[in-house]
Parts: sequence; C-alpha cells; structure tokens
Amino acid sequence: GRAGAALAAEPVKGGHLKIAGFAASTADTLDPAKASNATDYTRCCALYNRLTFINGAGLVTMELAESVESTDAKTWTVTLRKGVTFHDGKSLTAKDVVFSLKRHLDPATGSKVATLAKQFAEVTATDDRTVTITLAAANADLPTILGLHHFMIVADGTTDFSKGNGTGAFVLKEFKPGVRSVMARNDNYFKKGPYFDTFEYFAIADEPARLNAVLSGDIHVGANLNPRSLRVIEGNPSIAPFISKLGSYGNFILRLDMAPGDKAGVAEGFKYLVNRPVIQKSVLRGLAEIANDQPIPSWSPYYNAELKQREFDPERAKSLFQKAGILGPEIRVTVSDAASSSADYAAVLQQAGGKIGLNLVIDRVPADGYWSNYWLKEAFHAGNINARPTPDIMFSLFYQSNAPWNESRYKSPKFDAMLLEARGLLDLSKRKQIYGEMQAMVANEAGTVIPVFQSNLDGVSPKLKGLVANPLGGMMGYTLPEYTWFGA
Amino acid sequence: MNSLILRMVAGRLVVALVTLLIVAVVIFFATALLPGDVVQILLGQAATPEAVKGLRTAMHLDQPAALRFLLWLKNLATGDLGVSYVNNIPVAELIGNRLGNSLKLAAVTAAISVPVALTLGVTAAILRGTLVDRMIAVFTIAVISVPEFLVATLAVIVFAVTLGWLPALSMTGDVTTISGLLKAFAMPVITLSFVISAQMIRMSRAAVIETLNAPYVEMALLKGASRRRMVLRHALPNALGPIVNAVALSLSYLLGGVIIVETIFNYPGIAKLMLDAVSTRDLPLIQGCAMIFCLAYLLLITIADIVTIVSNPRLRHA
Amino acid sequence: MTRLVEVRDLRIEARTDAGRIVEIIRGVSFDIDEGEIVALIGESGSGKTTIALDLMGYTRPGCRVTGGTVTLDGVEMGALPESRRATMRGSLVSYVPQSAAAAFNPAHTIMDQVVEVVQIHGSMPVAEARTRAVGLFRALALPNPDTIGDRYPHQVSGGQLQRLSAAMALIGNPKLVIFDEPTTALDVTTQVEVLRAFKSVMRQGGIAGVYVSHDLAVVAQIADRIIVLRHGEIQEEGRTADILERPQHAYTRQLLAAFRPGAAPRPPRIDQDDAPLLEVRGIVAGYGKADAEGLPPIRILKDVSLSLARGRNLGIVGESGCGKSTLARVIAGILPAARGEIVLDGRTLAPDFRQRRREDLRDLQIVFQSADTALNPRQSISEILGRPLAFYHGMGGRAREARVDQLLDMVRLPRALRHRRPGELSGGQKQRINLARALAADAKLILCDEITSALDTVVAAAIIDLLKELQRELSLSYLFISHDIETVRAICDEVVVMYKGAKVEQLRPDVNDGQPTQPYSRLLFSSVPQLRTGWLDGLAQDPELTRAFAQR
Amino acid sequence: MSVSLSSTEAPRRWRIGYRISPVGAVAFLVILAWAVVAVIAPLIAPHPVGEIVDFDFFQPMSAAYPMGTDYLGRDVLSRILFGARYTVGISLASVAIACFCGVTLGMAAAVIGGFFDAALSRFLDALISIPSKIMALVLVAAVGSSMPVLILTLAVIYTPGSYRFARALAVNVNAMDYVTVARVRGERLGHLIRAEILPGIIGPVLADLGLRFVFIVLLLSSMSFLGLGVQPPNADWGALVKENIGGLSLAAPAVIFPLIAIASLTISVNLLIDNLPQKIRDRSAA
Ligand SMILES: Nc1ncnc2c1ncn2[C@@H]1O[C@H](COP(=O)(O)OP(=O)(O)OP(=O)(O)O)[C@@H](O)[C@H]1O
Ligand SMILES: Nc1ncnc2c1ncn2[C@@H]1O[C@H](COP(=O)(O)OP(=O)(O)OP(=O)(O)O)[C@@H](O)[C@H]1O
Ligand SMILES: [Mg+2]
Ligand SMILES: [Mg+2]
Repeated sequence: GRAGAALAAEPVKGGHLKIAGFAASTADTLDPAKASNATDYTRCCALYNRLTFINGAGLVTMELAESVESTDAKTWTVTLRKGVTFHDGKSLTAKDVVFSLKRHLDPATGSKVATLAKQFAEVTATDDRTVTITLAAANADLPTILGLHHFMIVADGTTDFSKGNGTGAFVLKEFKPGVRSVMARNDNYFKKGPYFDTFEYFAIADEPARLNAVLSGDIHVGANLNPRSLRVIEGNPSIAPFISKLGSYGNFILRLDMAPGDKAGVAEGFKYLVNRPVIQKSVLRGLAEIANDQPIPSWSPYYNAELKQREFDPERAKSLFQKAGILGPEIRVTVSDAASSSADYAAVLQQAGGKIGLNLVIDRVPADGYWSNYWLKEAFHAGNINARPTPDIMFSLFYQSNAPWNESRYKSPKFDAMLLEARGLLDLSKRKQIYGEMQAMVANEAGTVIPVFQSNLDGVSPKLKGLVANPLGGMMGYTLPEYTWFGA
Repeated sequence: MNSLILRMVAGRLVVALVTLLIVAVVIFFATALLPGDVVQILLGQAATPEAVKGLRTAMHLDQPAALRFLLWLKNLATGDLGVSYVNNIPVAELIGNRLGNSLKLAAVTAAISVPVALTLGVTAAILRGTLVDRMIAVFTIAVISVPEFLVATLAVIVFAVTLGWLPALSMTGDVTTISGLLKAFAMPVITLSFVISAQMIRMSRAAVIETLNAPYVEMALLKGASRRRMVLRHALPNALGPIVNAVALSLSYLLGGVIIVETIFNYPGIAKLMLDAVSTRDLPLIQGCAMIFCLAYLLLITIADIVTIVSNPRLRHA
Repeated sequence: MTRLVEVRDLRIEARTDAGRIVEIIRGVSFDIDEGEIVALIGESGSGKTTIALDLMGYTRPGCRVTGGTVTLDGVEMGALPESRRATMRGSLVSYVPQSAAAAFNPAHTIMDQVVEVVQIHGSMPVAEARTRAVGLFRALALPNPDTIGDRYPHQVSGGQLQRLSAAMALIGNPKLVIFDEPTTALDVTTQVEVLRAFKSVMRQGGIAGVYVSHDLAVVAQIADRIIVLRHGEIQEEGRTADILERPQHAYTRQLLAAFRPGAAPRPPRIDQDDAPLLEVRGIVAGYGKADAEGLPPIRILKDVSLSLARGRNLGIVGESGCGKSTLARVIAGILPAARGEIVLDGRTLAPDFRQRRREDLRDLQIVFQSADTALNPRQSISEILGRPLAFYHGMGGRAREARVDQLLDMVRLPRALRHRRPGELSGGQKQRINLARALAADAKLILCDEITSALDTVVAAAIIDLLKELQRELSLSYLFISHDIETVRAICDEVVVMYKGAKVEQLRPDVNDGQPTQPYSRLLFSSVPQLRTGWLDGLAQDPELTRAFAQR
Repeated sequence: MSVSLSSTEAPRRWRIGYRISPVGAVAFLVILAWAVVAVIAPLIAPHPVGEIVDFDFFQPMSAAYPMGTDYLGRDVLSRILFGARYTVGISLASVAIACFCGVTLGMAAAVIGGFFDAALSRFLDALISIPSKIMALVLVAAVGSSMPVLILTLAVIYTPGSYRFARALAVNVNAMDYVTVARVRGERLGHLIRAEILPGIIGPVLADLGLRFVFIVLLLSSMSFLGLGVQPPNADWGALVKENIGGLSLAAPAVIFPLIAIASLTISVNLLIDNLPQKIRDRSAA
C-alpha cells in the first residue's frame, strides 16, 4: 500500500538529504569488496552500480548489465548497458567488470565475498561490452549473486578507493572515514534520478540519539532503530517508521562436536525450549516473524510452508534434556552485544530453562572481537546472520559440511549432495522442492536454534517519498538516496 | 625561583619521555594481548584462515610484533606516527583534524566549568555548614550521579526535540556563524561541565576548608579582612596544590573520556577515534592516540605539580 | 583624657567537644584611656589572650561570650554585625599575636602581609605603606630592613618574625594596639630597641595599648597601669609603680617573688674528667641548595664548637637571628651540617637524623621554639604525649595514661587538658606540652629552645625547678637556648654567647666569676631589663658598643 | 534550664563516644538499608530478576509493578533490589581498595620523597595513560570476567587519581614542623602517614573518596558493556538506566527509578562523609 502510494506521486528534484547510520569508524571504506556494514553499503550504493539488482520483491532485474544469460548455468554471458560513464568521465567497459570481479580472488583485497567469488573459474572480456564468466560448477543463482553489494563495478585498475569513482547516482564530494561523507547528484547518471542535490551520510552510534536527531529534524533518516522505539515513532508526526522484512536472524549455536550439543536431543531440546512468541513480542516488539530453526524466511519463493512450526514445549525439552543428562550442572551460553539482542534472547531461554531445572548461565563477553574470538568457537553461543538473497548462498555458507562458517558443525553428505544438485538446476520448481527438503533437514538436524527473523526499522522524515522496502537490507537495501525524494 | 621551575620542567620533560616510552611499550603489548588482530576484525565474518593469512601478508603484518614496534619507534623519532593499518591514511592526518575538534571542545568546557566550579567550591567552603553549602553538595552529587549519557540524551530531548532551540547534533564542520557555533557547542559543553565540575567543586571546597582553620586565617580576620579576602587571599593559595591537581585530573578527562558526548552529539573528536582504533586493532592509530592522551595528561599534571610547588614557598625553596 | 575601652563584667566560656562548659573569663571589668598603656599580667592560661581578642570583637572557635560588654571608642563591639567589626579591626584596634610563627601565611611574602592591613582598609597608598613598613623594620632593629620584607615567613628566625608581626600591627595607625607577648623571642639588646620603638611610635600617635606579658621587668618599662589576672578573674589593678612596689594581692606578691630566681651558684664540677656528653666541633651550616663544595649559599653557622658534660647544662644566648635555633636543628640532625662533627656520648652522629640510630634519637630530644607549629593540631594532648611513651618505651594502656597524667602534673597543667587539641590551649600551655613531650622520651640530652618564653614567672620558676630536679634524679643534660639571660645563668653551668653565627665567648662560673669580657657579651648583659619603672628611659648604653653592634 | 539539659544529654553521648549529626545518621541509614537490601534481595523481590512478567514494556507504575516494567517487560522493582548487590557491593569494595592504595601510596610518596616518589608517580602516570577500555579488554581476555577481577579493575583505574590528590595534600602537611618532630623521634613511615599526615588530609581525602564512589557506580555499568562485569540477567543500577534509556522520552519509571536508587546511594555516601560521627575526646565527668 505504502509503496504503491509512493510510486504514484511524481518525484521532485532538489534538497539536501541527511542520513545517520548506526556505525562509523576509521574502518569506513568506499571499496565495495571490503564494505561491511550499512554505512559502507549505503555509500557504495550511491557511488557504484551492480551488474544486476535485486528489487523490492526479491526478483533480479538488470542494472549495469543488459542481460546475464546461460544455458548450462556454468558459462554465463554478461552484456553491458551502453552509454554508462564513471564519475571521472571514462565509459564503462567489459574490462572494468573483469577487474571488479577478479579482485575478489586476490587475498590482498580482503574481500568479504572471497568464498563466493571462488567459483569464478574464469572471467574474460569477450569484447567491449561482453563478459564471459565460467564457473567452477554450475550455479543458477549467478544473476542474484552478482546483485550482492560487494560485486559492485569499479573502474579497471583502481587501487585508491577514497575517490569513490563509480558509475553511481552520486559523485563524491567529501569522505572522512569515521566522520562523514558528502555526495552530489551525478547529472550524467544513466538512470532516471537521483532527485536530491546533495546527500550527506554519517553515523550516530547511540540509538536514542539517532532517533532524537530524526525527531528534531536534524536528519531525515535514522537507520536501524530499536524496535522498542516504535512506540515513540508511532505517536509522533515528525517521524515515520520504515519497516523492512529481512531474512536476517539472531540464533543460538550448539556445536554438535562439543558438549553439551554433542549429546543426542540437546539441540532439539533447546529448539523446544526457546519461547519464540516472547522473543517476538517482548524482545523485538513485534518487528519479527517467527522462524522455524531454518534460515529461509516465509517470503522467499523457496520457503517450505509444509514444514511444521515448532512450538514452545518445555516439558518436551525437559524430557530430552533428562535423557541427555544435562539438567543440573551449569551450562554456559556465550552472548555479546555484537550479536544484537542475544543477551535478551538468552534471558528468555534462561527463564524458561529455570522452570525445568536447566541451570543456564549467561556469559556476556565483549562485543569487541566477538566475531573472531567467540563466534564459531564456543560450545554454546549466540550468532547473528544477515539475510542472503538465495538459499544456495545461505546453505553453502552456513550448513554445507565444509562451509567456513558451519556454525554448529553440521555434517551431512546427503545435504551437501542436494546442495550441489539444486545449484545447477535452472528449473525453479525442482529447486524449490530440494531446498524445501533441506530446510527440514536443517530444522531437525543442525545445532542452530533460529527463533525469529528480525525486521529492520528505520525512522524517516515524513517528507521523504518513494520508499520501497528491499529484502537485501534496511533503507531500501541501502539504495534509499538514489530512489527517494522530498515531497511537499 | 625561575631557575628552579626551569630545572623542574627540564627534568619533567626527560621523565615524560620515559613515561611515554613505557606507555608505548605497555600499550603495544596490551594490544597484542587483545584477542583478534586487525585483519581478523577487518574481514569480520569473512575471516577464513586463508583470507586472514593472505591479507596479513599483503599488509606486512606477518613480521614479528617486536620488529614492528621498533620500526614504529624509529619512525616516531622522526615525528612520523605511521600509517593506519585500516585505511592507509597517515595517523597524523587522522588525528590532526579530530584532535583540533577535541581541543576546541575541551577548551570551551574548561573555560566555562573551571571558574564556575571553583567559585561554587569556594563559596561552599565560605558558607560551610549552611544550607547553601549543603545544597551545593547535594546538587553536585546528584548531578554526577546521573550518568553522562542520560544527561546528554535528556538535553537533546528537551532542547532539540521538544523545544527545538538547539540542534541535536554538533557537527561543527558546516557551521559558519558565531551563534551557530554557540548552539552547536551548547549541549556538549553543558553535559561535560556537569561531569567534570563536581570533582573540582568538592575538592576545592574540601581543600579550602582544610586551610580555613589555620591560624593565619584567624590572623587575617583580626586584620579586618572580609570573609572573601580570608578565603581568596589566605586560604586559597595554601589549598592551591590539591585544587590544581583536582582540576588537572578533571580536565584530563576532557580528551579521552568524552566518548559518550562525542557519540551522542556526533562530535568528531579524538576519543571516538581511539575507541575505533582499539576495536579495529589499528595499532599505529592506537599508539598515536594513546601518546596524545598521555602527553596531554603529563602536561596537565606537570602544570599541577609546578603550581603545587610554586604555591608553597617551603617547597619552592627546599 | 577620654575613655577608649570599657570592659564591663565580661564572661567567656568554652565548650569542650563533649559539651562540658569551661569558664575562662569570669566577670572582668576595666577601662583604658586614650594613649594609655595597660599591661595584662598573670598566670599562663588565665585568659589574657582571650580578653585581648575579645577587645577586637573576636572569640576563638569553641569559646563564646556569655555576658558583659566591651565598648571600644564608644561602640559596643558585641552589638555590631561582623562586617562592621571587620572595618574596625586593623584600623582602630590591631593585634600582635602571641605566636608570630602561626600568624604569618606561609604562602605570601612578609611585606605583602605587613601592608595588607592598609590595603584592606584603604587607609594609605600601598607604596607609602611599604616605605613606612621599612621604617618600622629599621626601628625594630630588624636586619636588612629594605629586603627582609621580600622573604617568606619560614625564612626568618622566631624573634624576627615576632618583630615583623609587631610592625604589621603598628603600620595602620590604630588607636589601640594589643600586644600579646610581643618580645618573648627577643634577646635583651634587641628587646631594648624594640621597646623603645614601641614607646616612641605609640607616644607619637597617641596610641593606647594593651600589653600582655609575663615579663614584669618589661611591663615595668612600658605600662602605665597593670591588671593582674588569675583564673579568669582580675586579682588586682593599679598604677605600674604601685603594683610593682606595693603589691596588695597575695598572687601578685607571688608573681613578683618568682621574678628572677637568684642565681644560686651551681655546685662545682665533681666529675671533671668525665668524657663530655655532647661535643660539637667546627659546625658550618646554613640554608639553600648546597654548592659544589657542599656549602650552603646562605651560611648561618660559621665554625661553631662547644661541649657539654653529662648532667650539666649549657646555655646559649645571643641576638635574635644569630643562629641559636639553627644550631639546635643542626645538632638534632634536622638541618644536616655542611661541615663539622657532632659527638654524643662518644659516638659520632650522622649529620642527618635519618641516618641516626633510634637510641641516639631518643637520647637527644629537641624542643622546638614554636610550640604552635610543633604540635599536630589534629591530635589530642594525650595522643601527643602518649606517642613518645609508646614509641620509645612500648608503654600502652593504663600505664601510658598514668604517665601522661604525670607529665601534665610535672609541667603544672591540669589533667583535664589531655582531651583537648593544641588549638584549645593558651600559648603557655602549648609551650609546656611541647616540653612535656620531650621529657616523655627520657632522653640524656634535651635541646630546649625558648621553653619558658610564654610562661608567667611563677610557672616558669616551677618549670625551671622541675628541670633541675629531673637533672638531679636522672643526670640529664640541657642545652638551654634562651634570651632570658638571668634564667640561663640561674640554671646553666656555662653560657655560650653567640653573635652572627659564631661563638663570641663561653662564660664559665669559675672564670672571671662568670662575667663577660667580650664587648658584645657586655652589651648583652647590660641590656637585661630591671624591675624598675624608668629603667629603659634612663638606660645609657655604651654608645660605642651600640654602634658597633647595631649593623644587624 | 540549660544546665539540666546538658547534664541529661551528656551521659548518653559519652556512652556512644561519638557525636552524630542527624544528616549523617539519615545518610547512614539509607546506606545501611541498601546494604540490607543487597543481602536479602532474593527474599523480598516480588519476581526473579530475569523474569518477563508482562509482554508489554515500559509499563507505568501500578499495584502489580510498583516501579513499572522495563524494556523487556521485567519488573523494575525486582531488578533494582537485585542490582543493589552489585552496585553497593562492588562499588564499595573497589572504592575502598582504590582509595586505600591511592591514599597510602600518596602519603608514602610525600613522606619518603626522592626517587621513590618520582618513580611511583611516573609509574602511576603511565598506568592512568592506558585507556581503560584496553585495560578492561586485556583483563577479560587474560583472566576472564569475574567479580574479583571487576573489583580490581575498577580499583586500578581509580587508584592513580586518588594517589595524585592525596600526594598533593600530603606534600603540604609533610612540610610542617610537627611532622619533623615525629621524624626526629625516629618514627617509621607507617606512623608518620597514619597519625601525623592522615588526620591533616582526611577531610579532602574523604571528599575524594565520596566522588570516586560515584564515578565507580557509573563506570561499573560501562564495564558490563565491555563484557567485564555483572552478567545478565542481573544488572547493576547504572546498567539498568542504560538498558532502559529508550524509555526516557516516554518518561518510563524504568529509567527513573534506577536513577533515584543511584542518587540516593551516592548522595547518602557523600553526605555521610560530610557529616561523619565525631569522636568525643573529652570523656571526663563534668
Ligand atoms: N576551645 C577551648 N576549649 C576549652 N578551653 C579553652 C579553649 N580555648 C582556650 N581555653 C582555655 O582558656 C584559658 C585561657 O586561655 P588564654 O589563651 O586566654 O590564656 P592566656 O592567659 O593567654 O595564657 P598564656 O599566657 O599561656 O598565653 C586557658 O586555660 C585555655 O586552656
Ligand atoms: N629556611 C631559611 N632560609 C633562609 N634563611 C633562614 C631560614 N631559616 C632561618 N633563616 C635565617 O637564619 C638566621 C638564624 O635563624 P635562627 O632561627 O637560627 O635564629 P635564632 O638565633 O634562633 O633567633 P631567635 O632568637 O629570633 O629565634 C636568621 O637570620 C634567619 O633569618
Ligand atoms: Mg596567651
Ligand atoms: Mg630561634
């Protein structure tokens, strides 16, 4: 409804847009390969373009590419759009694309998607406008993968990214890592828009401050607000909520190769013990969808609706735990502010556990260094996974037996085989069926407890028009500056 | 007397260098002790072992820590603070700008809060035991009992959101007018003043009261001095040592300790820079910031020590 | 003559911290006319300082006026608000405190403090005040009158400080000056000059004075009338000559009788061959950072040697500021000597007390000249006296309490004083506590720096008797620093006369009958005031001598 | 009249041996009350500390939840009662350690002087220059998070400041004649600092202690956010304020009551310090 109304209005040019994200540091970068959070994504989305674009409905559309085609899902031909120029005036060629994609294979780049890029067996420029990508194995999802933020196209040979020279909607004026960036409209942009004259981005790490800055009119978008702020937002005419359903979730991880997760029934027991409605209502204030211990959200075309929703059943958990003999002794769960709300999730779990005699002890560790020191390492700990656009990416990153981030050390040759099979299939219904089965396997066998999918809440100025939620992330998948405008 | 101070300053300079060196070593190895290194943190969830190894080599971090430290020291000797691991910008450049901001904020805060706090503290001492004294005591403690982030947030809610008098943020970069500057500084300065004044108020009160009992203050009374004169001219100079130390300690907070104010008002200062550096394990930047804090601290306490000595002729002529 | 001061039925009481009431002044009435000098004499602790302070509308903390009125220049002080009183203090009535050491602010130069009165009341330009101050310094026989004002209080001697505080009181041209024992730290030659200066300044300005003193001879020279106090009550009042020559009251007679105990000649030395207890050889010492040769830039003691036999006493007399206290500090090791040797009981002592053995420290006790600064204001008297007992003798509990009581008795102080803090005692009481603390150590040698200067004649005589008695029992030795030559001669076997940091001569009773031979000593001895009104005015000193030693 | 008054009053005072000011007594009672609460919290708290009692959040005060509910719908009263353990216990312990070490070392440095003073001062300067965040993180990494570690960390962070201030005060007292008298007596360091110097600086030192207490109460909450501190679901009062800060614009009791708790404790501690019972020296009968 919202989206339709917004689209109906005619965009107006002009204005200075101010956005505050939640994190900024000296690690802020304009190198899309290294981009790691909303701050980097938002800036990169304004400066660069991708070959493909995943729209609000989760469907792949073309951006810099005119087409991305393959017959066997192994060799892909990318044809580039004509008349696209970089900010420095150079026009876009196949060479830029080859450079941009191959960069990820070089460890010195420090790419965040090096694992995904590994499947690019060969990337060559067939001619000025055509690039051929040969994959190591067939993958029907390549168009979607190319729509990921990290695969933005930069100019061939770029080493210094602080200039932000891309093909995007805005041209960089000022960039101070950890402080702010200012950009101006790219008048040579190949698409319609953008509408704002200038756009400024910085971060306010403190959530109440971010909210207050929108309320006071100092900024137009406060990204990533706490669901609890909804109560303030709803009663206030100077701010509007902008909610995006994402597939991201916070989870509990029981390593299946360590006590207590190595005992049969323990992981399952925790899946029964976690009170999903309480987490949904109390911790996330309704900005969440109940999940079923598997990572594919209900709005994905591949979602398995037949899989029975697991209910809160402490008695069942108790009998499972009794069988495993873990009632009584201390069980530690490691949480951190790095995995957002994980301490609150754990508190809910602890409370339910206390009633059945489970002695759960919460161990809150520093957010600083959590991902490198605790995540994946502790026997029982919290994680936080961002949405991935395809089940294939999700499963290969987190559940494949040899996946680098196989959180619970789930090992199933059958699962691995199904993953490979589905990857190469261009037939949607067949893939859906296999992925559906895999969702059931993860839900029942893996050591990850996924209580809910979290939605993202941005607070925006009511002046802001043209907002459409995007499954890739808040702020329209971080492309808000390009597609919105100030209404009357 | 001048020669004594000169000698002392010179001595302190040498000692300060040694202190700086100790701090550098300690911080370097403390950072090394911290779990995770810059590469792991940069890669975040993407930190697979081979990715880590590759990037480490690319960033020349595979050299032994001690060697890197020595290299850093060598560069420091030539005034070069090194280059940030994280974004390859020279540390001096990263710090320079933000240090300026921090110093500006600190200077304004100090200029306002030191006189106010000392006046309040001395007033409380003069009126010891009266209602005013008690009110000042309760008020100061109540004020610092409110956590800084709450004061700041409350100020924003009241002055920016509800009343709309002041901007919620203090990005001074685009501010050109004086009134704009005043507005931008108002809330951070007030918040910080709240935080640092209490110590100065309480300490100056206590120190002055301690000297008010001295017989020479009684003698001043017998010379016909007003209460004001007794306190300001007779008690205060003898309480100066502890007071300047309290002031120095309070002010030292203004560089490294203002992280909350910087975060809430989005003020680009050096405290946040340091915190960033720690969380990204950006060693050159950590060291650079730590040196600055240490230097500022040493400067403040050296001034305090000199004042202590100068204000006490017995020490001065010792 | 008009009446300047009128005191009627003044009553002041103090409250101990337990709320117990101690009556200090019990209904005192007297008058002072303009230009008249009235002396307050009496027992130490009788309330002289309290009355003097009340004339300025001030009572010490813990004390309060419970009755009576004080009228000064026609206004009743008690009825005035504090601010009005402040305008009178310093301009109309000024005060020379009993303890000059405590009255100076350590943080300011002396000159700044002397001219402060004038600054506060704006009664004359500061520059003029400075010139006047220098004039007063000169009149008060201070050395380097032009520059002494630039020093800080801790850089001058006790007697110098006392004169400086008198200058501070006189500079504002008040109508009434209250002198609270203003010459206790002065040698007699200086005292003569200072008294003369007082008299001339006061006569010129028609200034009235209250002169608190226990030195009857001095009082005889300066006062028009005398009021005798005891236990907070006036015992007798009358013209100076009348009181001194025809005392009516028994207590007055007692005071007069105790004045100048006859110099009972000490029994001749029996233990002639005994090794000396203390030997000091070739001491050079001073203040400031030592130079390359280890010599201080401000040299105070120049090659001083002396020796003292066991069970004997050595007196040291000499001009104020000549280095007597410095010598005591050097012997005690507080100010390490740059050159020279100190031998105690056959052992050479380290110059710095920190390197001395604990027994040596116990054997050699020093009584500081200024009791005010030497007593910790935060400790009660029983703590102050109890500590050496516990420290040196491991005494505890009841034994220590009993010994503290004994010590208080010995120095003629009531036992109830033990709970008080130094701030709640009178000047003479503090001085006696200071002495009692040294006695508590059971030392072999006590360096007594002006231990009776704040005591009335009766108590002073009692203290001297006590010292003698202790000496007889314990074969103690004393190094007796005093400006009171008569007292020194009364108890000392030998007297050393010092001048400008050097020993002028050593007087021995068996040589020349103990009479001085050196010119300076003769001048000193002839300056001892006599208990006779008009002695000062008629004193004709050898002009040649005075000139020779006036360049201080 | 006044005579009879003083004679009835006096013996009672002597029995205690201390004069107590009413303000000090009230302050003491408040502290005592909180200490008692800290001990018996489990007995009097209406709900377990982590229990989500209501799906709604930031509830206003009501009969069921006298201080409303917090951001998760937990009972604020119960959380404050349990939080007393951490805030009162840890803060008092660490401030005591910090001030004891700081003041003792400060006086010792002033009395001993020379190289000891210089070396100690520089060492503590260096210590204070290490950002507390690094210090806390290293400690968690090295020895893990536990109450003793937390207390020691807080103490270490505040010792140098305490030292500086005490030293500055002690240096002045140390120049007094009565200290010289004690030294010449041969007194050891312990007596010099305890009996001669400390009484002369105790006023400002206690004032400093009171302030440091406040700072520590607040710093404690930051420590838990660094992972070195009170573990959820428990929280100290500062952390309660912090986690409920979102309720500030709703004027939620969840942020106001912990604040009142902090203020009541910190103000009481400081008022008690300003109005400490005075030992009565004069025990003699009138
Ligand atoms: N705060 C107090 N509490 C109790 N008694 C006090 C207090 N202050 C002074 N006194 C007592 O009051 C009496 C008078 O003291 P004052 O100083 O007037 O004596 P003084 O005549 O000047 O003696 P001195 O010649 O020794 O200086 C003394 O006995 C003293 O102990
Ligand atoms: N700390 C110091 N620095 C410099 N000069 C000093 C210092 N202390 C004392 N003097 C000077 O040393 C000289 C001797 O002082 P000392 O105290 O020994 O005199 P004194 O003989 O005891 O005199 P009085 O009888 O007045 O007490 C004086 O001229 C004094 O001004
Ligand atoms: Mg007196
Ligand atoms: Mg002397």
